[in-house]
Amino acid sequence: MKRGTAPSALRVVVSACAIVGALVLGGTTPALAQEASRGDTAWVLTATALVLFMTLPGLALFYGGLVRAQNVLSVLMQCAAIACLASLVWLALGYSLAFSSGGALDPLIGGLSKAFLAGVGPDSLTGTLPEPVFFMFQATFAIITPALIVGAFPERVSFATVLLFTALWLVLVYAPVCHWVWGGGWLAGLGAIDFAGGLVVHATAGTSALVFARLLGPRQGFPNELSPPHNPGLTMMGAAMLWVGWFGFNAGSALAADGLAGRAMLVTHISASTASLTWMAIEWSRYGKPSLVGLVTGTIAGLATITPAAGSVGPLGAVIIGAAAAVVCFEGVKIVKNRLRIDDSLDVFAVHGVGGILGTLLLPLLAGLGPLAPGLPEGRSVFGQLGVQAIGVVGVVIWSVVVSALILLAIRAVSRLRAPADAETEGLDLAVHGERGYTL
Amino acid sequence: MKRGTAPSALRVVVSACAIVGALVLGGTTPALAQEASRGDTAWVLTATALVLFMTLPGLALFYGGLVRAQNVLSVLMQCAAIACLASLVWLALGYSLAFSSGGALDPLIGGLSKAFLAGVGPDSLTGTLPEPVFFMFQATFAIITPALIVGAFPERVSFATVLLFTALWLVLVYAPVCHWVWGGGWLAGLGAIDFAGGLVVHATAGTSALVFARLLGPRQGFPNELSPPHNPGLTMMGAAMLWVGWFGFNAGSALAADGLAGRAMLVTHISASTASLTWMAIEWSRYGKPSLVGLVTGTIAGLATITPAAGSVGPLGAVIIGAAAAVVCFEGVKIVKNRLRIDDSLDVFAVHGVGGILGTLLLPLLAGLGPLAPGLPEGRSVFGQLGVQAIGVVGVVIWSVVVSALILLAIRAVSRLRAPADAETEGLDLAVHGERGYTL
Amino acid sequence: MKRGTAPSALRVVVSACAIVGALVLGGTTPALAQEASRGDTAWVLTATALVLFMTLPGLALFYGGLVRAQNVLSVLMQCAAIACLASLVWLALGYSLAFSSGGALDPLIGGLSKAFLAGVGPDSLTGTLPEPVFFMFQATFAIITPALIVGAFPERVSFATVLLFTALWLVLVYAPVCHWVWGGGWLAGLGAIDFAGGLVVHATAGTSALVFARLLGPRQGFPNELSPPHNPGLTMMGAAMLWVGWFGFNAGSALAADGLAGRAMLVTHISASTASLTWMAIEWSRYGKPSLVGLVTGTIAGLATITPAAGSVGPLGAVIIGAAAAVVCFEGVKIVKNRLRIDDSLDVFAVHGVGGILGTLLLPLLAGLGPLAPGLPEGRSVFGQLGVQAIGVVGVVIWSVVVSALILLAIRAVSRLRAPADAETEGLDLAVHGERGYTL
Amino acid sequence: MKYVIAIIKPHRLEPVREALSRLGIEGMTVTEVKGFGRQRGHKEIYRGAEYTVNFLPKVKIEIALDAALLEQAIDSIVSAANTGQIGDGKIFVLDLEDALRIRTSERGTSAL
Amino acid sequence: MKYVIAIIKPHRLEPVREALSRLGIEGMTVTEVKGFGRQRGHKEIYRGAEYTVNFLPKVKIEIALDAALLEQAIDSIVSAANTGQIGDGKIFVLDLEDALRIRTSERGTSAL
Amino acid sequence: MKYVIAIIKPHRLEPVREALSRLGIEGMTVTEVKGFGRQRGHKEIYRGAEYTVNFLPKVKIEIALDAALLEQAIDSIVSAANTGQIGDGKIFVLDLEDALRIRTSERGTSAL
Ligand SMILES: Nc1ncnc2c1ncn2[C@@H]1O[C@H](COP(=O)(O)OP(=O)(O)O)[C@@H](O)[C@H]1O
Ligand SMILES: Nc1ncnc2c1ncn2[C@@H]1O[C@H](COP(=O)(O)OP(=O)(O)O)[C@@H](O)[C@H]1O
Ligand SMILES: Nc1ncnc2c1ncn2[C@@H]1O[C@H](COP(=O)(O)OP(=O)(O)O)[C@@H](O)[C@H]1O
Repeated sequence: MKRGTAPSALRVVVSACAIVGALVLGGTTPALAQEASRGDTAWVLTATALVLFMTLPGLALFYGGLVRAQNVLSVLMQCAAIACLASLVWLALGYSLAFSSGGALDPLIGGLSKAFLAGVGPDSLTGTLPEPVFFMFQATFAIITPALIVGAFPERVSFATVLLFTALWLVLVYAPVCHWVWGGGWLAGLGAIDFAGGLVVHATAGTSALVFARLLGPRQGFPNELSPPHNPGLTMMGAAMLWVGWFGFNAGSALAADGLAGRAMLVTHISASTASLTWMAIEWSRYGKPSLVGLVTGTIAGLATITPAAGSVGPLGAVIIGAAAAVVCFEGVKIVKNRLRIDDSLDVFAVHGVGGILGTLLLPLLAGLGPLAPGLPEGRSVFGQLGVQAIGVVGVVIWSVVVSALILLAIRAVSRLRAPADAETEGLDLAVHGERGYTL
Repeated sequence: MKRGTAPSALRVVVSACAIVGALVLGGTTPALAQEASRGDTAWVLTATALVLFMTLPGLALFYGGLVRAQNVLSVLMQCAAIACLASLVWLALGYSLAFSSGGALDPLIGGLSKAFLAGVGPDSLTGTLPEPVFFMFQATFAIITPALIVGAFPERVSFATVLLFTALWLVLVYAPVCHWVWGGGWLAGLGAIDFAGGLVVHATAGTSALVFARLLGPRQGFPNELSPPHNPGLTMMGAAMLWVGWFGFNAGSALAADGLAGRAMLVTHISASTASLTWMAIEWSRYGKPSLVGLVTGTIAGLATITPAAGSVGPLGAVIIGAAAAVVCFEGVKIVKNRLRIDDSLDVFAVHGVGGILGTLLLPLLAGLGPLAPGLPEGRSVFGQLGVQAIGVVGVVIWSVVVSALILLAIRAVSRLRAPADAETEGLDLAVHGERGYTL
Repeated sequence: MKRGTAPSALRVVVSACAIVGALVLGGTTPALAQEASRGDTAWVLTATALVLFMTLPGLALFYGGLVRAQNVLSVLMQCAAIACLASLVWLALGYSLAFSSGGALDPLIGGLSKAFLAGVGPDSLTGTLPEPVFFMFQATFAIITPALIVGAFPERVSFATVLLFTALWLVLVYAPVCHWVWGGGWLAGLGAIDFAGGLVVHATAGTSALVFARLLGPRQGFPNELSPPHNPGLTMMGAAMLWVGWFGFNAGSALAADGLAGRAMLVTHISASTASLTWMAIEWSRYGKPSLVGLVTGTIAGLATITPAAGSVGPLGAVIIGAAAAVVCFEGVKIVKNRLRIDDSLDVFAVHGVGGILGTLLLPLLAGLGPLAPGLPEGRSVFGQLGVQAIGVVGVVIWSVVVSALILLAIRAVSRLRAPADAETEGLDLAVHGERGYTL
Repeated sequence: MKYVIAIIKPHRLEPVREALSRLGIEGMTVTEVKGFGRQRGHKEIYRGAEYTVNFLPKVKIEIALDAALLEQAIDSIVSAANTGQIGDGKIFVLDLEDALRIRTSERGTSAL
Repeated sequence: MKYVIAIIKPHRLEPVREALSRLGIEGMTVTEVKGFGRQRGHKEIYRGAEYTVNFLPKVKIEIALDAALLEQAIDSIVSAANTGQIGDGKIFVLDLEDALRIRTSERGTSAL
Repeated sequence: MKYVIAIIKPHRLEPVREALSRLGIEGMTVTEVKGFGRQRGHKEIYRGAEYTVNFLPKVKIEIALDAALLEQAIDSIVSAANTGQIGDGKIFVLDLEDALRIRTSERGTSAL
């Protein structure tokens, strides 16, 4: 979100009183005096469509291709149902908690004054955008973030649990963290930079996914007798849609059709390209075979990792971020599976969690590097900013892990996390949804 | 289309002389004095791409996944061929009949002065848009509307009949109705509100589909021995593309990148989300299994139903419209199949026809509800508007049903509606198109 | 690219000293005095996403559906890897070679002053666009052009060769030709018109593909014992995405959200529609069965052929171009396969090469035809322009053929062009990438 | 006991199944197969190039049954599968030495 | 030599394969089939309409083996495939006259 | 009559079919199967995790033929399917009691 780095935000002094300061200066108060820009509005409307496209069908296909054929529909269903549910929760509570003022609690959480868009009029603006446009753009972020977690629990989760978890998680994890970083909360006050959601989206989803996978337990047959991805072509298709949609995600986060948006798109693209090729090269040299699933996993790692930094680095920084994303996430995957032995089935933590955090921390180091690099906001030092970023990471990770665990323990107390073992054996498509993926 | 509700249209007095009035005031005359807006143009160019995407490949996949594997290509082919044919008919006749002045006949139909875009110059504007941009945006509507009807006749129709019907239907049903509502015809004169095509698109296609299915007769094995959808994943993919594309359809119908577009996108999204979850809940409680095909059918119902009202309601109205869409269309599906015993194979009438009509009628009741709701245009009463909307529904339905039936009877007189029974048994892919869908 | 036809370019006198002239006048110098337009920027950002979508996943799916099931992943992989690699090469060298000044060599090639975007600042503009936006738009062209060549060599090529060829080809073929036409080189100086890449994209890729296929040799079983397309539905999906994306390709090449963009979109759409139906009609009359693969091949032929002319013709011209595209490319396919007996497996030359050249040559003849036709730039005669276009064709074809052949001979000297015969028999998916496309 | 293998046209599967079920034969195992025989495969044309598909999709039914039912079963299959056109398929009869129901370990005809 | 055909539930394939391999039987050929029998198929409901799927997915295993191994093999299959529920499947035993390894042209039991 | 079952490598199907056709054997039924045997399956690696695919894709050919043609047929199959590598497959011969052509109800060798 451009707002975290906008000039007005820069004025916020990084100091002990940052939290209080944030309350007062309100780094994100929409500039009400401004007029709506048709060009900016056109771009953010487009970006909204692109980000919805990331989840529906992008992410759904990306994940759907990786599971057994008997579970493909259940994965698509989970993604679609989460998207719908998240939209309604966002309307009822999420947007207001994230983007309205929380009064005395504002450093921690917004208020309920904008629930159901109360008080938003036809001429309300956020920056140069009509507020419904900003609402919708943000809604698509609130959709994809919980949908990312699907990768942790496919092929064995209870469907009801997915819905319940999503609703609670959105209110208790996503909305607060979103408020902290983009809604004028304590991290905004500290000056943490997260352009398009390295912390807000990827770190929250990634770490929560790890917790979910751990509490849920592994799939039958993990780790040695699993079926290979049933349709890597679907996965590639989904990855391509994620890539295209990410142009909306990152360049849309400029909230304007300007040079910042252009540069954000550029570095996003370069990071994705570099990470894809790097992941391919690693596989090629280690296993002798560069795989499509590997290449596109690299793509997503590169995209997740550049996300927080898309407003702060130039193309050279993007090359480094992309290469680092592939190397680190590749190791991350192996560590989670082989060392931690957690069945985070589609590697949400290793790709999104690790990527989002990595990008958040690399940002200050690479902000000034090479042509077109904007550098850090005036008055920030590399290591000062690194400290702030690290505080952001720690705060967001702890909150996500603890609250996600509490939500799941609560659900487990009253219901079940897993589908019945029989349903798992038969495949969730037929057992839970009464459908079969392919009748050829 | 914003134009139906634009200030200039509002000035049209709802009166006995409405039809004559429309002729004189020409509610849709492009405001020639205006300048083109680059922002509006950018958005409507984008929206055009999005609406084309709805048909190609969105709708094609949505339908393609629901038929037998031996017919998947025939459905894709029908959608693609219709898109191409409709485009040429739109250029040659449709656009002019819909959007040029029809002289004395103007309440009923436009003229031929803009056939092949005659007289449209490089600087012609429609509102703030270069006229070619408006032409293309409208062309994508003229593509998807006949393509929707494909759902009525798959797996048994004669391909030549599809083409012939499409060409005639576009000229005789779509273009006139489009003119009535958006081109300054008698319904515009009466003040009927149809923001993005509840009547023009969904009611025309839905009711014509029912007529087509009835005259064509059911598939072999209807209703008890049909094959289940061969690839629900394709259907979900198509539904997702329709959803994303619908942002262009509804928010593009504002013909501007402004707050109206933003709100239209917002209510579209909320209605789709609500309808999806409601349909899922109905299935879950009735059959014990929430299905992916069900959820995405709800999505489409929610989208079709909000379409006429996307410029007139706020988010709370959208929630109600979405919920109503799912409940009513769900029953509609059962009534058509079980009571009427018509093999409207992919439920075009029950989803699009019923949805479009429902939304058209709910609009006046919900226009003022909750935050961000614009209410009805000044000077309109809820029940007065309801009456106008009802007149619109009746007029459009009668016209669509009668003219579609006449077209089909005419075709049947000279040719055949159905593919040979052998071809139906073998599957249209191989029998008619000489191809097979899957060689795995 | 609008720039080739922009007023400033028109001033360039077509004369013997054209090449020298181009050096001096620099027909394509960005108008630095201008301000960025948010509307134009919004549209070109969108168009960039659309053009990336053409390759990922559009073209990949289009090609992937046409091969054997055992090779589908290898095709997707080739497209994805090419996209990534081309992006990095474009950043490092390509953009600068194409769009910076080459000093004394400028008629032939740009310089290296913009390698890695050196010297491009936050406020650099290209026309009304921030330069990073222009860079990214052009990057997507540099991605799809080499990816088109994939159709020449699937099911048998060595993967390493694909990568090596792509990198060299982009620098030695694409970048120079791009500079000649859009970067102020000798063809721009002569006044050649190539709106969106008939020469730069389709002629280069198409003729290079033919050379590649020839030097590589045919697939096992060519021509009589090949497997039919394994999944024509994928191919249709890809074609639909290409169509939608082409709106960005052609209308985006206006580099503005204006009437020119609108008309370019319109004629693109009409040509695609006409060509699709024409191809269908040819098949129907010759073989008795209109096929989906045929129809969508027509689509792509129509799109490729209108590409150079999208800024120069009206809708009537587009109808003629579309019809010609289908007739000529249909014959082209047969000639390459049956007469030349070259296994240009997915007909890259016959569709893209022939189409791009055909459109380039038809352009002057049709520029003035019918409503909305802009005609040739002032001062150009039909036959004068035809001569210039022909020179462009000859120059580009010779360069592409010769340099591609040299690259391949060089690679063959140090390595191998083909995958091992065993790998070809088994399928490249498993043999080279260690994956299987479908585990149903 | 006999082991009957019938190769038929795919769309005759349902009628054959019903006919057998009228004889009290409910159990059978069905496989999708590719048939080569006198009936010729078809040609598909993609972009002007011909692709010959030599085989035809057929369905193979395997039925273990009591020898006493054999002739009746053959008659049922023939009448339900016969369309009078080339390619209607074949019935092959093999001797079955033993049969066993996995659930109960019953053997012989009572396992069928 | 005997030719054993076993129809089992798909998810029992791995256990059966392992059980046979403990007997030294490594070779077998497996086909995905549709089973009809006492175990009933299921219904799927799409948009309120019921679709009856009569068959059940099963796996057919074919094993050529030395007659001496027959009873042991049957026992292994039964114990690995038995879930005690209807639909567990069948084992059919046919006589095998000859066997040949294509690579070496060995014949008889040494070809297995 | 004999019932011959040959398990071969998929890409040898065409050569085998041609070889048999030279003997005048045009009819056969082909199934895609998964083979287990001495030839080992392969490993696939996705994101660093190994997936073992134990089986190998094979093709099963079933041919009913006159006993007089048996040895010739076996020879043809062997020479067309033999690549000399492990996994080339097997030929099994069963006795065929009866055959019937559904279209004409011809029985015995004239039904083949
Ligand atoms: N000798 C044979 N052995 C095994 N299967 C056969 C044989 N001959 C034919 N078939 C199977 O029977 C099917 C029908 O045979 P075909 O010769 O085409 O027609 P018909 O059954 O009318 O004689 C073939 O497609 C093939 O599957
Ligand atoms: N007579 C038969 N001939 C061939 N296959 C049979 C026969 N009866 C059953 N089968 C196969 O065995 C499977 C299991 O049979 P079924 O009657 O459902 O249960 P059970 O094995 O418990 O008796 C069926 O699905 C079918 O594939
Ligand atoms: N005892 C057996 N029964 C049935 N099929 C077998 C048997 N042994 C092998 N096969 C089949 O033959 C194929 C080849 O056997 P394998 O042992 O791998 O090599 P080879 O044919 O060289 O001896 C196997 O994949 C399997 O399909």
